[in-house]
Amino acid sequence: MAVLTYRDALNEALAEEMARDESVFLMGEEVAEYDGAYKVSKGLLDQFGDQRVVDSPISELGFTGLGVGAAMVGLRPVIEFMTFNFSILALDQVVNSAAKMLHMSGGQINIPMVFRGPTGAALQLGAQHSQACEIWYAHAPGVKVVTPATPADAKGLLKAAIRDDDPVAVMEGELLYNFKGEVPDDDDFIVPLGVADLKREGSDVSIITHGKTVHVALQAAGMLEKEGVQAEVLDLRSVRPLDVEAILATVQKTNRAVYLEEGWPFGGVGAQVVSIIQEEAFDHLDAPVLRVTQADIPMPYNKKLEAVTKPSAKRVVEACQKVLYR
Amino acid sequence: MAVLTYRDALNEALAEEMARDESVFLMGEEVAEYDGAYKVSKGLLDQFGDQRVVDSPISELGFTGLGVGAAMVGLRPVIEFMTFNFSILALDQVVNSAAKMLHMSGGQINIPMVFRGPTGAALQLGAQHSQACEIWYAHAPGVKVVTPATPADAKGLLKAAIRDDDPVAVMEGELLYNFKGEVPDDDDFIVPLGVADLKREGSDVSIITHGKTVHVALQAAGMLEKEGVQAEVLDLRSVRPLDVEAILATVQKTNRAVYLEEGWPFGGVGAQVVSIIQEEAFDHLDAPVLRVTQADIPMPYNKKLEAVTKPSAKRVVEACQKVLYR
Amino acid sequence: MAETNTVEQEQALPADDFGGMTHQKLVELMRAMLLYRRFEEKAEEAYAIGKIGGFCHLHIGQEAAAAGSILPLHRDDYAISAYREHTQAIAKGIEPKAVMAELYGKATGCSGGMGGSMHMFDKSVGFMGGHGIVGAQTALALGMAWAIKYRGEEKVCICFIGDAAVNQGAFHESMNMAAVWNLPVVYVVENNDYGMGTKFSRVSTTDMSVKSASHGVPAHTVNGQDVVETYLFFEELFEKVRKGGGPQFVDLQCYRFKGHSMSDPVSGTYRSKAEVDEKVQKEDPIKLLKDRMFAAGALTQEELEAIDHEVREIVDEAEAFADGSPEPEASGLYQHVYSELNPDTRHFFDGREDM
Amino acid sequence: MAETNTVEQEQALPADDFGGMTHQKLVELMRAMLLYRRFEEKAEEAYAIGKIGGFCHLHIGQEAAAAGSILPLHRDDYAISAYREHTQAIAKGIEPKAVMAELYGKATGCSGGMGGSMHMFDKSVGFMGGHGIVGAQTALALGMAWAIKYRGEEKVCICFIGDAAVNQGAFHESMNMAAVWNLPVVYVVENNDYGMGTKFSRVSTTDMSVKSASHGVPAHTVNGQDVVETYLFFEELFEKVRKGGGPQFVDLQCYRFKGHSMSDPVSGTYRSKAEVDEKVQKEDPIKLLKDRMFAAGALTQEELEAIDHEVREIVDEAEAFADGSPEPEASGLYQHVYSELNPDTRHFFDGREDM
Ligand SMILES: Cc1ncc(C[n+]2csc(CCOP(=O)(O)OP(=O)(O)O)c2C)c(N)n1
Ligand SMILES: Cc1ncc(C[n+]2csc(CCOP(=O)(O)OP(=O)(O)O)c2C)c(N)n1
Ligand SMILES: [Mg+2]
Ligand SMILES: [Mg+2]
Repeated sequence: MAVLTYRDALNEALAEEMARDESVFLMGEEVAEYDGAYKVSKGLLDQFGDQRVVDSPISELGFTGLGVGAAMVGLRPVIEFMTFNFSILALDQVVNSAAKMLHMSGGQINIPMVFRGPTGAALQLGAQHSQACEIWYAHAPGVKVVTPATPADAKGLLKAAIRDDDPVAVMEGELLYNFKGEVPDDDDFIVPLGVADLKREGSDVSIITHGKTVHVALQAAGMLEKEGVQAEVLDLRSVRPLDVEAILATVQKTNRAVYLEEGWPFGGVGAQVVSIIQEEAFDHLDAPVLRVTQADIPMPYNKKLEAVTKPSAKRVVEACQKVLYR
Repeated sequence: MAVLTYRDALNEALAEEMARDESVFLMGEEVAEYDGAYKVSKGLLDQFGDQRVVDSPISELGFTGLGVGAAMVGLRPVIEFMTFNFSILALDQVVNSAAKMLHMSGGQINIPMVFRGPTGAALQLGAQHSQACEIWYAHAPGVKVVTPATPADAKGLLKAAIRDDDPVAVMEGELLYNFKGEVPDDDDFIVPLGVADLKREGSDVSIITHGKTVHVALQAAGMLEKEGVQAEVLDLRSVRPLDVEAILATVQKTNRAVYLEEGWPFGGVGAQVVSIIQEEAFDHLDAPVLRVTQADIPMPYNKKLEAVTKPSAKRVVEACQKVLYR
Repeated sequence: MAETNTVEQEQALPADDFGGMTHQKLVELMRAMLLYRRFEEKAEEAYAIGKIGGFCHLHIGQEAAAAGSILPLHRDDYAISAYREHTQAIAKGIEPKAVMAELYGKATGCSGGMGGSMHMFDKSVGFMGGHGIVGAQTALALGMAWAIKYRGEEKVCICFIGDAAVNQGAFHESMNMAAVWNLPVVYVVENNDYGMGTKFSRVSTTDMSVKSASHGVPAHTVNGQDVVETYLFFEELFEKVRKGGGPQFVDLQCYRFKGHSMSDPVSGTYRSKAEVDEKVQKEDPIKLLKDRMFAAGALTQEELEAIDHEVREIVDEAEAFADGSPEPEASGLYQHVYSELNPDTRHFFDGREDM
Repeated sequence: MAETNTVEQEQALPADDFGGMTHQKLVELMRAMLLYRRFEEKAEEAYAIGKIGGFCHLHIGQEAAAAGSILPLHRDDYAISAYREHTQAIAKGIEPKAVMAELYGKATGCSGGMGGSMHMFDKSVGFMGGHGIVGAQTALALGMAWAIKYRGEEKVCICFIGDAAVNQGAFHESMNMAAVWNLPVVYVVENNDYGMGTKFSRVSTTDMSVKSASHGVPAHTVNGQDVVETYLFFEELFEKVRKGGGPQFVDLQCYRFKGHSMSDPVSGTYRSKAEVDEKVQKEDPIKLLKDRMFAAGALTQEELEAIDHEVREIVDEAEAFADGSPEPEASGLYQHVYSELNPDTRHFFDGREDM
């Protein structure tokens, strides 16, 4: 197993899948000559040429639609959003074209494409550049959403997403790109969509989360351990499809759960997961499931206020103590 | 009290508020010369002239941004979407401009505007014209969302929305426009934002819902009554702000609840409400809160399949029986 | 004297050679337009008695635009359109009965009864849909054209939009990218001068012909009521595009004889009855071709009636087929949301077990 | 001989009258540009030592564009821009210390420390923001111009976008509506020829000057490195627009001397160091004005140094003010999400009690 950064893991995934399948191409702003705003596509232009690694104008709605149209006739586009914040401009093509095409064509036209890029907040980028976008995509049947938290998951999930025959949003984290971790060397290593990963075992309380905040959860689990609390950390990895079995298993094991996510609370991923838990594990709950999210406000620029606005390990610990009635 | 259609109630609200406040104007596709695609703005062009009742090009993103910009300098635009389905094209201006402006300007620039039009499915309009859009708006802090189900609520909520100093989405129902009901005559009659309405009293189970499906809930309550079950029907009226007190009150009264909504389940309004209930009324629940939603698929055109896809009174009754363990 | 006159007249009026079009082609075009007209009339009837639901946008009056721009295409070329696409779907090769069955929401419809009037699809003949979001198809067409170039094929993609759709950002973003990458896409505005109740001049200060100027896409203006002119124009244009001629923009001028959709008035506040009546009398594409063929002795009343009889039979069969076809099964509702269900995980969250 | 020559030379070279601009105005422009330059240099320093965070896009090299297009505005006119707006905010009348404090994220910043580099606001001087979504401000500007016309005011709204933003649909939708309603909005493309690492010619086949052609908005091309030309042009244009001249589109040609943002390289794969060096030497707007004023005897080295000294002091004070200012209170975090909290209901759903 090689140790790679999350960025390089994504880069390998792209390179391998493009080498494996001629119909895969990458398009987005600055992905070619500039190697990507976050250098995820470094070197791919040289390796695959400008027909397969393509710099686009700043036309999110248009080039997203281009991807959907190319997928309609069998290509496998990987559309990079410099960040998912900007993809709200393209949401119509995601929700009304990509998500509905197969169904409204009576099963004729599937959309094998990938949307990818960083989601959520980085550092002090302000209100318009710091939004978690999972739910905008996961709300619509027809779309799949994955949120890798580690280099291995980044590579495995992106490869699975590119091979999948449906539209898949791969939501990365700007703050994760330099994160290092072991990645299997196997060219065919993939992480199947819809399979959660137990990132830490514990018996007292379950911290369920996805994406960047997996690391916040692990940090919180470490803090709890010092207090003698064994927290289990379940990384969903895929938001949709969703590994409900794994969610119910950890809740049935610990009888207490906290959902942690980076985004806003109202109708967030956590709301959906809580709703499933209370419906399907009602009798196993010794306490209500609590949620830790970003403060329910636009992200402030000020550094300190941004820090308080984001969900912190401290808040997760507090929530865990609450469900443990301590 | 006069008996009005939902359409005329909205029309009166617009006329009264425009007469009351010069800074209010209505803009959208076909709102002027055509009297509105659904005739909600009938006669307003003649009454207020083409500077205040304005036909726009088919440029949702652009004219929504126009509304936000006009609101930035103190006008009170009412932007009509022919249907909210098309507003997904404009979501960037809603989420990134309207919702965040006040906060990112340090409190200087509020956005006193209204987005309105029908949301959700009508009859056999197919996948792209049958989407419930509440959650796209309610997810973002900074936006308010109301969903009137009756003529009185339509008039009172639209008037309150126009007078409110923040962006408010007034989500109507195409199938409600001809619905008749009593409406107070008072020119200053408003229905405050964020206040739910108990549409039916009951002691055995609470059906909580918003918008069009209030009528499905009432129908279900009628069917349940025949079985000796007294169902309470709580109409949220506002999705955001949310009358949590009223939600907790009915749950504490019946100890059993079903959330009914027109939209898709994943991260829907119901998910948020269920999450609140299980957290804040945990010990009052005798059964998990169940949800009845649209089938989790794009809306089919076929009449029969559309009917099964929509949430029905029958499904609500079944859900109520389930939470009553009967 | 009289004789001389006649001679002079003959010299003054050279026989109409229909731009060199064969007689067979002329008859084919007449037949096609008549089929579209009868098909839409039948749809109108069926809608009136509730056999068809939802929105239904008729193409009556615009038959020449469909026949003249689509019949010159090859079967493996791509066509994509908005929601006023019944006859375009037929022109590209979908069986009338499959289109009618789709309007009826039947399992035998070209979209299995799931799409309806606004969402006709048949990948096998390159008709890539009916789309309901104004302007969205411009970007989808861009992608299909991208795929053509990517694969080095000699195909073209034709994308139909309405005049009101040029005010959508998607259209401009797409035109610019089509030019930047020199893609084989032909954007055709079916310019019937109205978007629902809005006359084009009320939502644009410029003429349609300059709408592509900012993007460097060549613009063409064509009389879309004249099927001969339209057909010959597109036949030539497509060959140019196949050979790398790049994106094109066509202002295809036509007129909608009916209301915007079945639920909208033919005339009213937005256009006068007189305007419509005059257009119907003077610019009916079928009548224009008929008169011209009659004048040239290229068609007789009897032949015309025979053709009309034939297409009416096709339409009647289509209606009977649609009416007699089964409804799609509720059991299939979840079958086409995802084409690939990933193992051991949950894709649907409505908690329904009964389907 | 020599004398004659000299005479001839003098005749050959009429004294530069700066298009009739007063000496006072020239000095004002020089002072403004120097202030912007020193301000951005200070921001660059502060960023390097971590006093400023996030994205930070400098305007160095484009000072003439800001001074020449904004100083002719009235205080109650509106200006709106993207994220490269520090100096534009100052030009419109925000105190340098309020802009610097905003960069520092302080409570005394023009946006209370909540907006940061990309979101400078001061309604009281008509600077309506810094916006981060490329192209979005074109529609907001449309709305402000709509309000001006709605109220019958004689104001104008100026909207700055970058060259890459003309490929956004929002820009085209806005231009069309501005024309349809003849609104008093001036769209100015600060055309520095690159969007991040993408040269304009790679994302457009047409020249910037035709980008408004489809919409019927008059286009103008101005040398944005020449502050005199720029100022005189806008002074005249604004008067025209105030009198109902309608929307305008200006290709204001300039050049970015630094990287796209603090985290991007000045040159590299996308543009050569040689290109940048040449531009910096030959087209620095400050040097161009200085040389011209020196040549005309309109400014001396001493005077220039005095001005430079003065603006450096302003910038140092701004920095000191920002550095010494308090951070915004966490207690205020929820204060400006809604301007009106409706009674007896819940607006926030994060379940936090501690703020
Ligand atoms: C984005 C969007 N906005 C609005 C509508 C509603 N709508 C459907 S058709 C139409 C008019 C379109 O007119 P035009 O483009 O000229 O096409 P035509 O109907 O004349 O063929 C409108 C406003 C829509 N379907 N999509
Ligand atoms: C909608 C959107 N897409 C992408 C970005 C990321 N981005 C920020 S600036 C920029 C380049 C813009 O270049 P230009 O418009 O020429 O302005 P300049 O930076 O040269 O002043 C990009 C791609 C964004 N902020 N918004
Ligand atoms: Mg039209
Ligand atoms: Mg630029």
